Amino acid sequence: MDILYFAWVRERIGLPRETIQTEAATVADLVAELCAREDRYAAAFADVTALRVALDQELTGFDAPLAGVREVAFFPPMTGG
Amino acid sequence: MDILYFAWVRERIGLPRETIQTEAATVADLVAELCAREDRYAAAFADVTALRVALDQELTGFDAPLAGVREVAFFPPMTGG
Amino acid sequence: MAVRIQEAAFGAGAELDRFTADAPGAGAVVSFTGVVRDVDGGLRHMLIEHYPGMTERAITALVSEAKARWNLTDALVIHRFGQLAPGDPIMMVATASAHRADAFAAADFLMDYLKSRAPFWKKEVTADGADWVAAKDADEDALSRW
Amino acid sequence: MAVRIQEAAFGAGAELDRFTADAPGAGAVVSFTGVVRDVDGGLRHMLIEHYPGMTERAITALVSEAKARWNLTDALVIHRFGQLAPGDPIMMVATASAHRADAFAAADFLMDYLKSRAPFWKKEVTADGADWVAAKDADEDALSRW
Repeated sequence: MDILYFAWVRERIGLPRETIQTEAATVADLVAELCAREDRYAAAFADVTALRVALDQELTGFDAPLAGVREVAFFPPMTGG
Repeated sequence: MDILYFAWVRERIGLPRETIQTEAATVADLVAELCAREDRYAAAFADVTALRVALDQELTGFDAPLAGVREVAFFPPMTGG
Repeated sequence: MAVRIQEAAFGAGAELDRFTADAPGAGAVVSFTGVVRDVDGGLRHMLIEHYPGMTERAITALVSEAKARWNLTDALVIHRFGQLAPGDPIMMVATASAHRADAFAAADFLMDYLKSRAPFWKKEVTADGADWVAAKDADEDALSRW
Repeated sequence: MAVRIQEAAFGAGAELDRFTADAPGAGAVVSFTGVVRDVDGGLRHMLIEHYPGMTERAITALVSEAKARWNLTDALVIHRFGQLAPGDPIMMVATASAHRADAFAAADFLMDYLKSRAPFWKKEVTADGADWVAAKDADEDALSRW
């Protein structure tokens, strides 16, 4: 599964993208798994209410299931326009 | 007093502007006075609900008094923009 | 703030660029351009009559009201009169603000009032003759939004 | 309908003129231009990061929704990414319609959704350092209008 990070999430974790093997059932499970790996993940995901997540390029919630998903992206609220 | 006509009011009356002497107290009185003069005025003012009037370049109603007014303009509803 | 009533053609893009360059700190610029549409049977040209003097007064008053109601750094109104060809810009409104909501609302307001309160009258000339454009009830009704 | 996500600068006026020329019968063209504002302390430049792929998908979906909700003859969205200087256009939306109300509403809608639903992130670089621009509650709240 490809995991992408943008903006300050990318900066805190220190990379823009990585490919991982995971059995996580939901986004929240994946976040818990990443936070357990290293402090930089725990720092980036400290407050998930300040984050947004997209599965295969569609915005969704942290309770969304990961079955069949190829690309997960984490980022702060968007500030385009 | 200067009387100005625009758009189809101008076309029906046949002139863009004229200067008249009048004792009319209100716009409605002036309209009645003009209508009594010639058919082309009566034709132009046949339905005053289809007309607008400005006194000294400010939109107003047909019951407005003419005291102190220098310029009266009659025209159809505006279609700018 | 500028109000220009002119017979000459203008370029909406060039006006927008100049307006934007002169509005430092604005962040949000909204423009409206009204374009002469063709009509059934083919429009030869459009004639726009106006009331010199009152036109400038009425539009300047509208711009002042827009400035009072919204937080604008600048506003521009250009309106042509005389003979226009299909595809020509008839008029343009531009507003600049630190906030997009203000720029949108002020431009929308100015357009609604320009339609029904600025003394312009349009006449469409086709092969079949010439007709004054009738005012629409919807345009008068739109004013109640403000 | 065109959606362009690009690093290169663009000229809002030239884009508006091209868009208007390609929209015969429209009558009403509304544009919004977002411009890089200076900040206290002096902005060196703005950096805009985006999510290639999702950006185009999200904006194309927004434009499709705008077309479904309003009577549009055309719509254009341009959004830059990369390094921008103060005064540079960041992005632009243009809508064309036979009716000004549709053109205004669709442009306003597209801007509200672009602000909060298109995956762009702005960072301001000054002499003091670099800061990510925080999303505003007001921008999220604006979506409830639609």
